[in-house]
Amino acid sequence: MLTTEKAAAWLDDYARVIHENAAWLTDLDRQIGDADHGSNLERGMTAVEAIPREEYPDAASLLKKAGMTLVSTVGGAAGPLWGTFFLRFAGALDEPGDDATVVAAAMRAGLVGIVQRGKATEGDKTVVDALGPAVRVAEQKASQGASLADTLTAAAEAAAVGRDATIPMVARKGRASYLGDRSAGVQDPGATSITMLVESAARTLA
Amino acid sequence: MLTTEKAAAWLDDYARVIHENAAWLTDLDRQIGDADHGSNLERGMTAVEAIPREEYPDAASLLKKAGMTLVSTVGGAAGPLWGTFFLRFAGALDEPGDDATVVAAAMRAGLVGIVQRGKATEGDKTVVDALGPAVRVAEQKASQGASLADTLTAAAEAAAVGRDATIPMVARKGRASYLGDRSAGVQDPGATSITMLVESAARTLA
Amino acid sequence: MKKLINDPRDVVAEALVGLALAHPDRLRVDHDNAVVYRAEPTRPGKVALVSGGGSGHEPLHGGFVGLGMLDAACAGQVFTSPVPDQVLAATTTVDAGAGVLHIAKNYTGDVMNFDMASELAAESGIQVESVVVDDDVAVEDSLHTAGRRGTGLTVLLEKLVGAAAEQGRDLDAVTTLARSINDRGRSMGVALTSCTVPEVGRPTFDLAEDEIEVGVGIHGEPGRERRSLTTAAEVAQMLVDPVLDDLGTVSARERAAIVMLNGMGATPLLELYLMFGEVAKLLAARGIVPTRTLVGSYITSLEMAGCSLTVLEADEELLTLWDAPVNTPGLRWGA
Amino acid sequence: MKKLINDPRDVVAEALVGLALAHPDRLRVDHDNAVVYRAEPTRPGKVALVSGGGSGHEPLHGGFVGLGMLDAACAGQVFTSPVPDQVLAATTTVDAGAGVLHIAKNYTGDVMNFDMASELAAESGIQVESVVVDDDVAVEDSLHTAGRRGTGLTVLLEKLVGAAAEQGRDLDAVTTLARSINDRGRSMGVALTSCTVPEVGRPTFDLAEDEIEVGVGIHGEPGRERRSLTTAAEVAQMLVDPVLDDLGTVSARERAAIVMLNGMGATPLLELYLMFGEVAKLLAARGIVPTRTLVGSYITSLEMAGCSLTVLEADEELLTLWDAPVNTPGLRWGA
Ligand SMILES: Nc1ncnc2c1ncn2[C@@H]1O[C@H](COP(=O)(O)OP(=O)(O)O)[C@@H](O)[C@H]1O
Ligand SMILES: Nc1ncnc2c1ncn2[C@@H]1O[C@H](COP(=O)(O)OP(=O)(O)O)[C@@H](O)[C@H]1O
Ligand SMILES: [Mg+2]
Ligand SMILES: [Mg+2]
Ligand SMILES: [Mg+2]
Ligand SMILES: [Mg+2]
Repeated sequence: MLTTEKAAAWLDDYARVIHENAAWLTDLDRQIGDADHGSNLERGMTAVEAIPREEYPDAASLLKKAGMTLVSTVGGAAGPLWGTFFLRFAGALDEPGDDATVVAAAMRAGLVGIVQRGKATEGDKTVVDALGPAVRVAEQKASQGASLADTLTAAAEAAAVGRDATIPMVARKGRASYLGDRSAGVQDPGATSITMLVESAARTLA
Repeated sequence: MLTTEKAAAWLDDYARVIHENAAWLTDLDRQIGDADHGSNLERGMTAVEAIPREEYPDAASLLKKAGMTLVSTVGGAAGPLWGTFFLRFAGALDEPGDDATVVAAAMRAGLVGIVQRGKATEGDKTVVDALGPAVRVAEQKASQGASLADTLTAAAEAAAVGRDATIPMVARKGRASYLGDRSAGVQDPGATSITMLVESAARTLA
Repeated sequence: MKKLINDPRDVVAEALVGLALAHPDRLRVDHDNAVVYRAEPTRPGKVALVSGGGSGHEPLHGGFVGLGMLDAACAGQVFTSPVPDQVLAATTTVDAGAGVLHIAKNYTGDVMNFDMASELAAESGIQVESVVVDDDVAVEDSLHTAGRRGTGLTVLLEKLVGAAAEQGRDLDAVTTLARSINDRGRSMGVALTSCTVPEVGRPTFDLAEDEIEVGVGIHGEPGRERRSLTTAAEVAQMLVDPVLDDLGTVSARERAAIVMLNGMGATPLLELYLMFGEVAKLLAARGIVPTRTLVGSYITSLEMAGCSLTVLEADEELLTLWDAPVNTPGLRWGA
Repeated sequence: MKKLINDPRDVVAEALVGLALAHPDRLRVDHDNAVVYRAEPTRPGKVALVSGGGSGHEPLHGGFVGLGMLDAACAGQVFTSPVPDQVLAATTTVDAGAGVLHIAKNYTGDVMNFDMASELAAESGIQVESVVVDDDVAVEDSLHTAGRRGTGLTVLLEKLVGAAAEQGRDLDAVTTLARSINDRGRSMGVALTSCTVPEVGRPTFDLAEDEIEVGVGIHGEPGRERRSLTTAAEVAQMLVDPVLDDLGTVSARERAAIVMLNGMGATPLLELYLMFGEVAKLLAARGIVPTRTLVGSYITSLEMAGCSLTVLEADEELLTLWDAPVNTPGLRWGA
């Protein structure tokens, strides 16, 4: 079972990674968006770090609070997307199954939420291009009985591949889509930062 | 007596001089004013050149028309000042006396008009610093029985001396006065262009 | 970056302080939520209008709160949509039993944040409808993309729908009107210089001394093409043609329109009037009569220089709504 | 030079074309004389107000023609006063038997050209009085100089005196009121960037990226001093202190004022509201209550960035005149 401690470690690790990479994420967004993705996520994760952990008895309630915090502080596209991911992830944690199965299903729930909100499909040069493959691989690994650690490591690798695949894509969703063909050649900022989230999970949840 | 031809020659000569020096006059005004004195006078003298000379039977009516034209086309400080000079000059031409006396008196009338309008006294770094000495010298020469040619030549020399004396002055009237002490070091544009008017008279009226 | 600001992070909050101090008779500001309200609560039974978006477009939206226009405006950070909490707070506060219309501009972030807020409001029993303005013809519209951006038409729509709500029309009628206005209006903009987001500190894009960005967005998003600086007459043509082509004005008869020639923030009124003269000539040549006009800076992009044109075909109903009293800091007549 | 213009020589004439096309219901423009009139002739017996000056300060003056404000505005070339012919044409046209008040700003050219026009008008039997606005505390006043410049107070004076004329006060009363307003109001401005006169084609002055010109004039004339760019709070102090010092507000009791925080042309409303917040705090600390406020770009200097503050001490009479209806393109309420 996903403990509160592990969930907290995940959030802290991700916050650290975002602090470290905020400038780079913003610069990616400057090239094909509006130069705020790094500062948006940093504002949100700073607020998440400030959540009084002791008030949340289990992983689900803490991650739900993190999702609400992101929704309330980030704004723009990332706020609803990242927020929804955590809210749906948290809401799926009471499903039955071993840890790998539960976490893969929770990731699926998060992805479904993101797609419902943003209506993007793979190939649109968004967060979905990294998260989609990551979820598919996690589900596959879990169904094959892999450990949570192996499941998340494989998912993180798939996310990274998906992220890199966004480089040549022409954006069809989000602000980058206004650039048309000129959006090709730059890695999608959201795909980049969601990959960091899966990598962080692999480091902390298992 | 001042003939229409001579008056017309004066206007044409002054127009030519202004065309030649417009850029320089504007640049002087750029340094201590608002960079338009040359273009202001050029706009006015271009309109003066276009006056149908044949419609004006004598020097007084032609010069009056020139004054009205300057008032109507120049704007700013120069429009009323130059316009008033010509209007008053023309209005004084029916006084009795030899040519030198009449022209000196007409110049005095023009100066009085300028002072009434602008309330400047010598030392304020304006047109008055050149025109004042010129008028005094003209009156002196005329009263000593000098020819019109000698009278105007002496007046032009006095104007040039007065003009040069404006360089170190701190402006107390007109736009340059807002500069305070920073107005010192630049020759006053109006004193420069009025000197050209007296020099032009010396070339054409005698 | 040369701006009259203190800490770049405090720009929006401090501007709201000034807004509240400047208009205490007409506005009330909830500084915790960054929401601008009318000084008086919503008249019972009136449909309430809530708009909002990133800041940096002033007077839009906070300057359009007041009689005959908005009931509340949510101020996001500069060029960043507000969060659902703000929109939810505004919605809950202004609802007077007749429901609330959300007016959002078509940007992914704005749409998603407003959607979340309206879901939450609906859960708490408030009737909420939404209209998403997408009038900018610079961006090709397609089912497979984010679609056209929302720009200048938002100003006209907030005025017209505000008047309809003031008349006592119900939520359905107000929503239908808002959508039909969105269908009938189009905009196109051009930038002469970039804007600088305070927290970023450097220009959003670079334009050479002889270049203009045709079809620019209100956040400095790129446009259709970069062209050489040219005369006002030619720039007017670059705005009028795509707008009218998209509106499909091929009919021979004259048509009335509400026309806005909007300044992007740093363009002086002298130039805007001159441009309006050029635009009016071209509109006349294509049978469009600017029956009502706005010339000024109503939806800006910080200190960007440039302008945008909005044309809304207007029938008698819209003209009557346009003429109805409005009393906001940014738009006022008849009151 | 990046501007939305055609030939630099035609800027003023073409902007007047656009102004006329934008407001056909309210304004009429005599393009030969470059004079803006109300659409309706002066009501018989009403004192008429004529103002004017160089162009480039829009909406001043043409945008202030209309009910409750000016009867005519004479547009000079950019930053160049109008010629007497224009002022005379305007004066003759708007006189409705009760006389005409000329409102000029204190610049040598403006004063002389208005003086010539009023002499000519008086010769033709029209009663003419004049007020010369000189509110700018950046320039030391003295009998031996050209005196203070006329800036922001002109906007407030045109509104207030316009209301008094609309009430039917006679020429003497209107003139006395105008002079007393001029005595009670002061202004001070600051520039962040220069403006560029279209016909000159290059900036009027140079400011480094970290410099501001404190006490700048509305034509880009130099100010009191050049200082380093600093916070809005400190800039507010640089404006408030000299204005209040000059007004001599040492009294302990609170005093009502009409306060304008004016944009120079390229400063966005977001910054103006932020600055207003800073200014309001400092005014409060010195007992000045901004009972009525204007925040926006009302007297501009082409595309100069910066702002100016105008404070006019206001008694009940002025507040009542301020609240009276006004219907002009640049200022409108109650109508
Ligand atoms: N419709 C969408 N569906 C999924 N992801 C999206 C969508 N629109 C944008 N994104 C993601 O959001 C990222 C941008 O986030 P951010 O810069 O924080 O928001 P904004 O675009 O509002 O400034 C993009 O890189 C992209 O991955
Ligand atoms: N009050 C005054 N009396 C006499 N001459 C003046 C006065 N004010 C300005 N001038 C003259 O006018 C000149 C400037 O003219 P110009 O640049 O055409 O007008 P403006 O100052 O309105 O731009 C100055 O150089 C000065 O000689
Ligand atoms: Mg972004
Ligand atoms: Mg000059
Ligand atoms: Mg953004
Ligand atoms: Mg001048």
